[in-house]
Amino acid sequence: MKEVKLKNIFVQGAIAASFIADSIQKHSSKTGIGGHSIFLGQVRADEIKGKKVTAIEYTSYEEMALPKMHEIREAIFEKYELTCMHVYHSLGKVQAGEICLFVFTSAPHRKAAIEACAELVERIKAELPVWGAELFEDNTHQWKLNQ
Amino acid sequence: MKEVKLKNIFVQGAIAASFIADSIQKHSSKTGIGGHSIFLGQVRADEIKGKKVTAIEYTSYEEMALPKMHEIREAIFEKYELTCMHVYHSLGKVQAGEICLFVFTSAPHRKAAIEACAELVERIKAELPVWGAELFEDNTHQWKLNQ
Amino acid sequence: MKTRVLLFGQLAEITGSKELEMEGCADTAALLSILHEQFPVLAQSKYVVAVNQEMISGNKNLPENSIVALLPPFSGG
Amino acid sequence: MKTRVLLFGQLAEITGSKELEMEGCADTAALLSILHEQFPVLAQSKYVVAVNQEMISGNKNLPENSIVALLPPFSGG
Repeated sequence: MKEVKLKNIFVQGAIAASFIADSIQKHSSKTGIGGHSIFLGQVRADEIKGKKVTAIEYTSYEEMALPKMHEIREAIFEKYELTCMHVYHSLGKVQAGEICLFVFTSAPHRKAAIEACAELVERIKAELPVWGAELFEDNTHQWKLNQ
Repeated sequence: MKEVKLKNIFVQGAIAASFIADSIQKHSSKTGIGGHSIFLGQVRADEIKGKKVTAIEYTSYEEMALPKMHEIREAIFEKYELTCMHVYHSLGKVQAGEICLFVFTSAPHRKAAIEACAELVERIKAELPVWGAELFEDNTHQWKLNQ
Repeated sequence: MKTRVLLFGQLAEITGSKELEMEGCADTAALLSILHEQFPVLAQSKYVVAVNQEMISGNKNLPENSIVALLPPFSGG
Repeated sequence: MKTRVLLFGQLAEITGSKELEMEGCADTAALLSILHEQFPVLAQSKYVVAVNQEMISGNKNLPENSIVALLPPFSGG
Protein backbone atom coordinates (compact mmCIF):
# COMPACT_ATOMS: atom_id res chain seq x y z
CA MET A 1 0.00 0.00 0.00
CA LYS A 2 1.42 3.33 -1.01
CA GLU A 3 1.05 6.10 1.52
CA VAL A 4 1.10 8.84 -1.10
CA LYS A 5 -1.90 11.19 -0.88
CA LEU A 6 -3.43 10.88 -4.33
CA LYS A 7 -4.96 13.96 -5.92
CA ASN A 8 -8.46 13.31 -7.23
CA ILE A 9 -8.84 14.29 -10.88
CA PHE A 10 -12.44 13.14 -11.30
CA VAL A 11 -15.43 15.45 -11.27
CA GLN A 12 -19.06 14.44 -11.59
CA GLY A 13 -20.55 15.59 -14.90
CA ALA A 14 -19.30 18.32 -17.25
CA ILE A 15 -16.53 20.79 -16.46
CA ALA A 16 -17.93 24.34 -16.45
CA ALA A 17 -16.25 27.25 -18.26
CA SER A 18 -16.50 29.22 -15.00
CA PHE A 19 -14.46 26.52 -13.25
CA ILE A 20 -11.77 26.89 -15.93
CA ALA A 21 -11.83 30.67 -15.51
CA ASP A 22 -11.39 30.35 -11.73
CA SER A 23 -8.50 28.00 -12.29
CA ILE A 24 -6.81 30.49 -14.64
CA GLN A 25 -7.49 33.40 -12.30
CA LYS A 26 -5.83 31.63 -9.36
CA HIS A 27 -2.53 31.69 -11.25
CA SER A 28 -2.29 35.46 -11.38
CA SER A 29 -0.48 35.44 -8.04
CA LYS A 30 2.21 33.13 -9.47
CA THR A 31 4.19 35.84 -11.22
CA GLY A 32 6.97 33.49 -12.29
CA ILE A 33 4.62 32.02 -14.90
CA GLY A 34 5.08 33.23 -18.49
CA GLY A 35 2.78 30.81 -20.31
CA HIS A 36 -0.18 28.53 -19.75
CA SER A 37 -1.22 25.72 -22.04
CA ILE A 38 -4.74 24.33 -21.78
CA PHE A 39 -6.38 21.39 -23.47
CA LEU A 40 -10.13 20.91 -23.29
CA GLY A 41 -11.87 17.77 -24.48
CA GLN A 42 -15.42 18.44 -25.68
CA VAL A 43 -18.07 15.81 -26.37
CA ARG A 44 -18.78 15.62 -30.10
CA ALA A 45 -22.28 14.99 -31.45
CA ASP A 46 -20.97 12.41 -33.91
CA GLU A 47 -23.41 10.75 -36.23
CA ILE A 48 -22.86 6.99 -36.31
CA LYS A 49 -24.98 4.88 -38.66
CA GLY A 50 -27.60 7.62 -38.79
CA LYS A 51 -27.80 8.02 -35.02
CA LYS A 52 -26.55 11.06 -33.19
CA VAL A 53 -24.42 10.96 -30.05
CA THR A 54 -26.20 13.07 -27.43
CA ALA A 55 -23.81 12.49 -24.52
CA ILE A 56 -20.93 10.37 -23.28
CA GLU A 57 -21.16 8.54 -19.98
CA TYR A 58 -17.75 8.06 -18.37
CA THR A 59 -16.73 5.42 -15.86
CA SER A 60 -13.32 4.69 -14.41
CA TYR A 61 -11.47 2.19 -12.28
CA GLU A 62 -10.48 4.98 -9.91
CA GLU A 63 -8.33 2.82 -7.63
CA MET A 64 -6.05 2.29 -10.63
CA ALA A 65 -6.57 5.59 -12.44
CA LEU A 66 -5.48 7.83 -9.56
CA PRO A 67 -2.15 6.06 -8.87
CA LYS A 68 -1.49 6.01 -12.63
CA MET A 69 -2.25 9.74 -12.87
CA HIS A 70 0.11 10.32 -9.96
CA GLU A 71 2.84 8.45 -11.81
CA ILE A 72 2.22 10.44 -15.02
CA ARG A 73 2.22 13.71 -13.08
CA GLU A 74 5.58 12.92 -11.47
CA ALA A 75 7.09 11.94 -14.81
CA ILE A 76 5.91 15.15 -16.48
CA PHE A 77 7.19 17.33 -13.62
CA GLU A 78 10.51 15.50 -13.92
CA LYS A 79 10.72 16.04 -17.66
CA TYR A 80 9.58 19.67 -18.03
CA GLU A 81 10.31 22.83 -16.09
CA LEU A 82 6.75 23.49 -14.95
CA THR A 83 5.30 25.76 -12.30
CA CYS A 84 2.07 23.80 -12.04
CA MET A 85 -0.17 21.20 -13.59
CA HIS A 86 -3.89 20.49 -13.16
CA VAL A 87 -5.97 17.70 -14.63
CA TYR A 88 -9.74 17.19 -14.37
CA HIS A 89 -11.71 14.41 -16.03
CA SER A 90 -15.47 13.99 -15.98
CA LEU A 91 -17.27 10.91 -14.71
CA GLY A 92 -20.93 10.22 -15.41
CA LYS A 93 -22.88 11.89 -18.16
CA VAL A 94 -21.49 14.78 -20.23
CA GLN A 95 -23.75 16.21 -22.94
CA ALA A 96 -22.54 16.93 -26.50
CA GLY A 97 -20.89 20.37 -26.54
CA GLU A 98 -19.82 20.13 -22.90
CA ILE A 99 -16.26 19.81 -21.59
CA CYS A 100 -15.13 16.40 -20.28
CA LEU A 101 -11.36 16.89 -19.91
CA PHE A 102 -9.37 19.88 -18.67
CA VAL A 103 -5.57 19.71 -18.75
CA PHE A 104 -3.73 22.82 -17.61
CA THR A 105 0.05 23.36 -17.46
CA SER A 106 1.92 26.53 -16.52
CA ALA A 107 5.61 27.32 -16.83
CA PRO A 108 8.04 30.23 -16.87
CA HIS A 109 8.49 29.67 -20.62
CA ARG A 110 5.92 28.65 -23.21
CA LYS A 111 7.76 25.66 -24.67
CA ALA A 112 7.62 23.61 -21.46
CA ALA A 113 3.95 24.45 -20.87
CA ILE A 114 2.92 23.58 -24.44
CA GLU A 115 4.90 20.34 -24.71
CA ALA A 116 3.95 19.11 -21.23
CA CYS A 117 0.26 19.73 -21.92
CA ALA A 118 0.34 17.85 -25.23
CA GLU A 119 2.18 14.91 -23.66
CA LEU A 120 -0.22 14.82 -20.70
CA VAL A 121 -3.24 14.63 -23.00
CA GLU A 122 -1.74 11.69 -24.91
CA ARG A 123 -0.81 9.82 -21.74
CA ILE A 124 -4.19 10.44 -20.11
CA LYS A 125 -5.99 9.05 -23.15
CA ALA A 126 -3.69 6.06 -23.51
CA GLU A 127 -3.00 5.08 -19.91
CA LEU A 128 -5.91 5.99 -17.65
CA PRO A 129 -8.51 3.26 -17.12
CA VAL A 130 -11.48 5.40 -18.15
CA TRP A 131 -14.27 4.35 -20.49
CA GLY A 132 -16.76 6.41 -22.41
CA ALA A 133 -20.11 5.09 -23.58
CA GLU A 134 -21.53 7.15 -26.44
CA LEU A 135 -25.24 7.55 -25.79
CA PHE A 136 -27.63 7.92 -28.71
CA GLU A 137 -31.01 9.65 -28.93
CA ASP A 138 -32.83 6.30 -28.90
CA ASN A 139 -31.25 5.28 -25.57
CA THR A 140 -28.88 2.81 -27.17
CA HIS A 141 -25.15 3.27 -26.78
CA GLN A 142 -21.78 2.16 -28.11
CA TRP A 143 -18.37 2.15 -26.47
CA LYS A 144 -16.09 4.94 -27.56
CA LEU A 145 -12.78 4.09 -29.19
CA ASN A 146 -9.86 6.48 -28.81
CA GLN A 147 -7.88 7.31 -31.93
CA MET B 1 -5.35 48.33 -51.03
CA LYS B 2 -6.82 45.04 -49.93
CA GLU B 3 -10.56 45.03 -49.42
CA VAL B 4 -10.44 42.19 -46.92
CA LYS B 5 -12.21 42.99 -43.65
CA LEU B 6 -9.49 42.51 -41.07
CA LYS B 7 -10.38 41.04 -37.69
CA ASN B 8 -9.02 43.10 -34.82
CA ILE B 9 -6.96 41.03 -32.40
CA PHE B 10 -5.93 43.88 -30.11
CA VAL B 11 -7.55 44.61 -26.76
CA GLN B 12 -6.68 47.44 -24.41
CA GLY B 13 -5.01 46.18 -21.23
CA ALA B 14 -5.08 42.67 -19.75
CA ILE B 15 -7.27 39.79 -20.95
CA ALA B 16 -9.66 38.77 -18.18
CA ALA B 17 -10.24 35.13 -17.17
CA SER B 18 -13.98 35.80 -17.51
CA PHE B 19 -13.45 36.79 -21.15
CA ILE B 20 -11.67 33.48 -21.74
CA ALA B 21 -14.52 31.61 -20.03
CA ASP B 22 -17.11 33.35 -22.23
CA SER B 23 -15.07 32.46 -25.29
CA ILE B 24 -14.96 28.78 -24.24
CA GLN B 25 -18.67 28.77 -23.38
CA LYS B 26 -19.64 30.08 -26.82
CA HIS B 27 -18.22 26.92 -28.39
CA SER B 28 -20.66 24.58 -26.66
CA SER B 29 -23.09 25.03 -29.55
CA LYS B 30 -20.44 23.80 -32.01
CA THR B 31 -20.94 20.12 -31.36
CA GLY B 32 -18.53 19.04 -34.10
CA ILE B 33 -15.64 20.16 -31.89
CA GLY B 34 -13.78 17.43 -29.99
CA GLY B 35 -10.85 19.40 -28.64
CA HIS B 36 -9.77 22.94 -27.81
CA SER B 37 -6.21 24.08 -27.37
CA ILE B 38 -5.52 27.34 -25.57
CA PHE B 39 -2.32 29.24 -25.01
CA LEU B 40 -2.18 32.12 -22.55
CA GLY B 41 0.77 34.44 -22.25
CA GLN B 42 1.17 35.86 -18.75
CA VAL B 43 3.41 38.78 -17.74
CA ARG B 44 6.31 37.53 -15.59
CA ALA B 45 7.68 39.57 -12.70
CA ASP B 46 11.26 38.93 -13.83
CA GLU B 47 14.05 40.36 -11.78
CA ILE B 48 16.64 42.05 -13.98
CA LYS B 49 19.76 43.50 -12.40
CA GLY B 50 17.99 43.66 -9.06
CA LYS B 51 14.92 45.41 -10.41
CA LYS B 52 11.53 43.77 -10.66
CA VAL B 53 9.29 43.93 -13.73
CA THR B 54 5.91 45.24 -12.57
CA ALA B 55 4.17 45.37 -15.96
CA ILE B 56 4.71 45.25 -19.69
CA GLU B 57 3.47 48.03 -21.94
CA TYR B 58 2.65 46.82 -25.43
CA THR B 59 2.54 48.83 -28.63
CA SER B 60 2.01 47.67 -32.19
CA TYR B 61 2.13 48.85 -35.76
CA GLU B 62 -1.50 47.81 -36.19
CA GLU B 63 -1.73 48.68 -39.89
CA MET B 64 0.90 45.98 -40.49
CA ALA B 65 0.03 43.60 -37.66
CA LEU B 66 -3.59 43.03 -38.68
CA PRO B 67 -2.88 42.13 -42.33
CA LYS B 68 -0.04 39.87 -41.12
CA MET B 69 -2.35 38.18 -38.62
CA HIS B 70 -4.88 37.70 -41.40
CA GLU B 71 -2.20 36.01 -43.50
CA ILE B 72 -1.16 33.75 -40.61
CA ARG B 73 -4.79 32.87 -39.89
CA GLU B 74 -5.39 31.85 -43.51
CA ALA B 75 -2.23 29.75 -43.59
CA ILE B 76 -3.16 27.93 -40.38
CA PHE B 77 -6.71 27.25 -41.56
CA GLU B 78 -5.23 25.91 -44.78
CA LYS B 79 -2.80 23.63 -42.97
CA TYR B 80 -4.98 22.19 -40.18
CA GLU B 81 -8.53 20.91 -40.06
CA LEU B 82 -9.86 23.48 -37.61
CA THR B 83 -13.37 24.49 -36.64
CA CYS B 84 -12.31 27.87 -35.31
CA MET B 85 -9.45 30.06 -34.23
CA HIS B 86 -9.34 33.13 -32.00
CA VAL B 87 -6.41 35.38 -31.15
CA TYR B 88 -6.32 38.30 -28.72
CA HIS B 89 -3.27 40.37 -27.86
CA SER B 90 -3.07 43.14 -25.29
CA LEU B 91 -1.98 46.70 -26.06
CA GLY B 92 -1.06 49.18 -23.35
CA LYS B 93 -0.14 48.22 -19.83
CA VAL B 94 -0.52 44.65 -18.51
CA GLN B 95 0.51 44.02 -14.89
CA ALA B 96 2.68 41.08 -13.82
CA GLY B 97 0.44 38.03 -13.33
CA GLU B 98 -2.09 39.23 -15.91
CA ILE B 99 -2.80 37.66 -19.30
CA CYS B 100 -1.47 39.46 -22.41
CA LEU B 101 -2.02 36.84 -25.13
CA PHE B 102 -4.92 34.44 -25.71
CA VAL B 103 -4.68 31.96 -28.58
CA PHE B 104 -7.60 29.55 -28.96
CA THR B 105 -8.02 26.80 -31.56
CA SER B 106 -10.81 24.23 -31.82
CA ALA B 107 -11.06 21.18 -34.04
CA PRO B 108 -12.93 17.90 -34.41
CA HIS B 109 -9.76 16.07 -33.29
CA ARG B 110 -7.20 17.10 -30.72
CA LYS B 111 -4.08 16.82 -32.88
CA ALA B 112 -5.09 19.64 -35.24
CA ALA B 113 -6.15 21.91 -32.38
CA ILE B 114 -2.93 21.34 -30.41
CA GLU B 115 -0.54 21.70 -33.34
CA ALA B 116 -2.31 24.72 -34.81
CA CYS B 117 -2.28 26.50 -31.46
CA ALA B 118 1.44 25.87 -30.94
CA GLU B 119 2.28 27.06 -34.46
CA LEU B 120 0.10 30.15 -34.07
CA VAL B 121 1.91 31.16 -30.87
CA GLU B 122 5.30 30.87 -32.56
CA ARG B 123 4.21 32.82 -35.62
CA ILE B 124 2.54 35.55 -33.55
CA LYS B 125 5.70 36.04 -31.50
CA ALA B 126 8.00 36.00 -34.52
CA GLU B 127 5.99 37.85 -37.14
CA LEU B 128 3.66 40.40 -35.57
CA PRO B 129 5.04 43.92 -35.23
CA VAL B 130 4.34 44.20 -31.51
CA TRP B 131 6.74 45.52 -28.87
CA GLY B 132 6.77 45.09 -25.14
CA ALA B 133 8.48 47.50 -22.77
CA GLU B 134 9.19 45.89 -19.40
CA LEU B 135 8.40 48.47 -16.74
CA PHE B 136 10.28 48.44 -13.44
CA GLU B 137 9.25 49.63 -9.99
CA ASP B 138 11.44 52.74 -10.29
CA ASN B 139 9.66 53.89 -13.48
CA THR B 140 12.54 52.89 -15.73
CA HIS B 141 12.00 50.31 -18.47
CA GLN B 142 13.76 48.04 -20.90
CA TRP B 143 12.60 46.59 -24.19
CA LYS B 144 11.57 42.96 -24.02
CA LEU B 145 13.41 40.41 -26.15
CA ASN B 146 11.56 37.31 -27.31
CA GLN B 147 13.35 33.98 -26.92
CA MET C 1 -9.68 -19.13 -1.86
CA LYS C 2 -11.75 -16.17 -2.94
CA THR C 3 -11.10 -13.73 -5.75
CA ARG C 4 -13.04 -10.55 -6.51
CA VAL C 5 -13.38 -9.90 -10.23
CA LEU C 6 -14.14 -6.39 -11.47
CA LEU C 7 -15.47 -5.82 -14.97
CA PHE C 8 -15.53 -2.49 -16.76
CA GLY C 9 -17.17 -0.94 -19.81
CA GLN C 10 -18.49 -3.40 -22.37
CA LEU C 11 -17.13 -6.34 -20.33
CA ALA C 12 -19.60 -5.63 -17.54
CA GLU C 13 -22.36 -5.76 -20.16
CA ILE C 14 -21.15 -9.13 -21.43
CA THR C 15 -21.17 -10.69 -17.98
CA GLY C 16 -24.22 -8.73 -16.84
CA SER C 17 -22.37 -7.63 -13.73
CA LYS C 18 -19.66 -5.19 -12.67
CA GLU C 19 -18.38 -7.53 -10.01
CA LEU C 20 -18.14 -11.29 -9.58
CA GLU C 21 -16.82 -13.42 -6.78
CA MET C 22 -14.96 -16.57 -7.72
CA GLU C 23 -13.67 -19.46 -5.63
CA GLY C 24 -10.63 -21.68 -5.94
CA CYS C 25 -8.73 -19.93 -8.75
CA ALA C 26 -5.00 -20.36 -8.09
CA ASP C 27 -3.92 -18.09 -10.91
CA THR C 28 -5.30 -15.70 -13.51
CA ALA C 29 -5.15 -18.33 -16.27
CA ALA C 30 -7.49 -20.58 -14.29
CA LEU C 31 -9.81 -17.70 -13.51
CA LEU C 32 -9.98 -16.45 -17.09
CA SER C 33 -10.56 -19.92 -18.46
CA ILE C 34 -13.64 -20.32 -16.25
CA LEU C 35 -14.90 -16.87 -17.21
CA HIS C 36 -14.35 -17.52 -20.92
CA GLU C 37 -16.29 -20.76 -20.66
CA GLN C 38 -19.13 -19.05 -18.87
CA PHE C 39 -19.13 -15.98 -21.16
CA PRO C 40 -17.90 -16.97 -24.64
CA VAL C 41 -18.18 -13.37 -25.92
CA LEU C 42 -15.66 -12.37 -23.27
CA ALA C 43 -13.12 -14.72 -24.84
CA GLN C 44 -13.40 -12.76 -28.06
CA SER C 45 -13.15 -9.38 -26.37
CA LYS C 46 -10.06 -7.26 -26.12
CA TYR C 47 -8.96 -6.51 -22.59
CA VAL C 48 -5.99 -6.32 -20.25
CA VAL C 49 -5.84 -7.76 -16.76
CA ALA C 50 -4.88 -6.06 -13.52
CA VAL C 51 -4.27 -7.88 -10.24
CA ASN C 52 -4.56 -5.70 -7.16
CA GLN C 53 -4.45 -2.58 -9.34
CA GLU C 54 -1.28 -3.61 -11.16
CA MET C 55 -1.43 -4.42 -14.85
CA ILE C 56 -0.07 -7.90 -15.59
CA SER C 57 0.91 -9.82 -18.69
CA GLY C 58 0.96 -13.59 -18.86
CA ASN C 59 -0.21 -15.75 -16.00
CA LYS C 60 -0.05 -14.62 -12.38
CA ASN C 61 -0.65 -16.42 -9.08
CA LEU C 62 -3.60 -15.17 -7.09
CA PRO C 63 -3.10 -14.89 -3.34
CA GLU C 64 -6.19 -15.03 -1.09
CA ASN C 65 -8.51 -12.05 -1.54
CA SER C 66 -6.94 -10.82 -4.76
CA ILE C 67 -8.83 -8.33 -6.88
CA VAL C 68 -8.69 -9.12 -10.58
CA ALA C 69 -9.85 -6.39 -12.95
CA LEU C 70 -10.65 -6.90 -16.63
CA LEU C 71 -10.09 -3.67 -18.50
CA PRO C 72 -11.32 -3.12 -22.08
CA PRO C 73 -9.48 -0.56 -24.27
CA PHE C 74 -9.38 2.81 -22.53
CA SER C 75 -11.40 5.64 -24.03
CA GLY C 76 -11.12 8.56 -21.65
CA GLY C 77 -10.79 12.21 -22.60
CA MET D 1 8.57 64.66 -52.35
CA LYS D 2 7.38 63.87 -48.84
CA THR D 3 7.87 60.69 -46.83
CA ARG D 4 6.31 59.85 -43.48
CA VAL D 5 8.64 57.92 -41.22
CA LEU D 6 7.20 55.84 -38.36
CA LEU D 7 9.41 54.72 -35.50
CA PHE D 8 8.52 52.02 -32.99
CA GLY D 9 9.73 50.76 -29.64
CA GLN D 10 13.26 51.77 -28.71
CA LEU D 11 13.73 53.50 -32.09
CA ALA D 12 11.15 56.12 -31.17
CA GLU D 13 13.14 56.75 -28.00
CA ILE D 14 16.35 57.20 -29.98
CA THR D 15 14.81 59.79 -32.30
CA GLY D 16 12.63 61.29 -29.59
CA SER D 17 9.61 60.96 -31.85
CA LYS D 18 7.22 58.30 -33.12
CA GLU D 19 6.82 60.03 -36.44
CA LEU D 20 9.02 62.20 -38.68
CA GLU D 21 8.36 63.86 -41.98
CA MET D 22 11.20 63.92 -44.48
CA GLU D 23 11.58 65.67 -47.81
CA GLY D 24 13.32 64.75 -51.03
CA CYS D 25 14.28 61.14 -50.32
CA ALA D 26 14.14 59.20 -53.58
CA ASP D 27 14.73 55.83 -51.98
CA THR D 28 15.08 54.12 -48.60
CA ALA D 29 18.88 54.17 -48.75
CA ALA D 30 18.88 57.97 -49.02
CA LEU D 31 16.34 58.28 -46.23
CA LEU D 32 18.18 55.95 -43.85
CA SER D 33 21.50 57.62 -44.53
CA ILE D 34 20.07 60.97 -43.45
CA LEU D 35 18.48 59.43 -40.36
CA HIS D 36 21.69 57.61 -39.39
CA GLU D 37 23.63 60.84 -39.66
CA GLN D 38 21.13 62.68 -37.52
CA PHE D 39 20.76 59.84 -34.97
CA PRO D 40 24.03 57.88 -34.80
CA VAL D 41 22.57 55.43 -32.24
CA LEU D 42 19.98 54.46 -34.82
CA ALA D 43 22.75 53.31 -37.16
CA GLN D 44 23.83 50.81 -34.50
CA SER D 45 20.30 49.58 -33.81
CA LYS D 46 18.75 46.44 -35.17
CA TYR D 47 15.62 47.03 -37.23
CA VAL D 48 13.79 46.06 -40.39
CA VAL D 49 12.17 48.47 -42.80
CA ALA D 50 8.63 48.44 -44.14
CA VAL D 51 7.43 50.64 -46.99
CA ASN D 52 3.68 51.13 -47.10
CA GLN D 53 3.21 48.26 -44.65
CA GLU D 54 5.30 45.82 -46.68
CA MET D 55 8.59 44.56 -45.28
CA ILE D 56 11.48 45.25 -47.67
CA SER D 57 15.08 44.15 -47.93
CA GLY D 58 17.73 46.14 -49.76
CA ASN D 59 17.03 49.54 -51.28
CA LYS D 60 13.58 50.57 -52.45
CA ASN D 61 12.31 53.57 -54.42
CA LEU D 62 9.96 55.83 -52.51
CA PRO D 63 6.97 57.16 -54.46
CA GLU D 64 5.34 60.38 -53.27
CA ASN D 65 3.66 60.06 -49.84
CA SER D 66 5.25 56.76 -48.95
CA ILE D 67 5.14 55.61 -45.36
CA VAL D 68 8.43 54.16 -44.17
CA ALA D 69 8.36 52.25 -40.87
CA LEU D 70 11.43 51.28 -38.87
CA LEU D 71 10.67 48.17 -36.83
CA PRO D 72 12.95 46.96 -34.04
CA PRO D 73 12.90 43.21 -33.13
CA PHE D 74 9.34 42.10 -32.33
CA SER D 75 8.55 41.15 -28.76
CA GLY D 76 4.84 40.49 -28.63
CA GLY D 77 3.13 37.77 -26.65
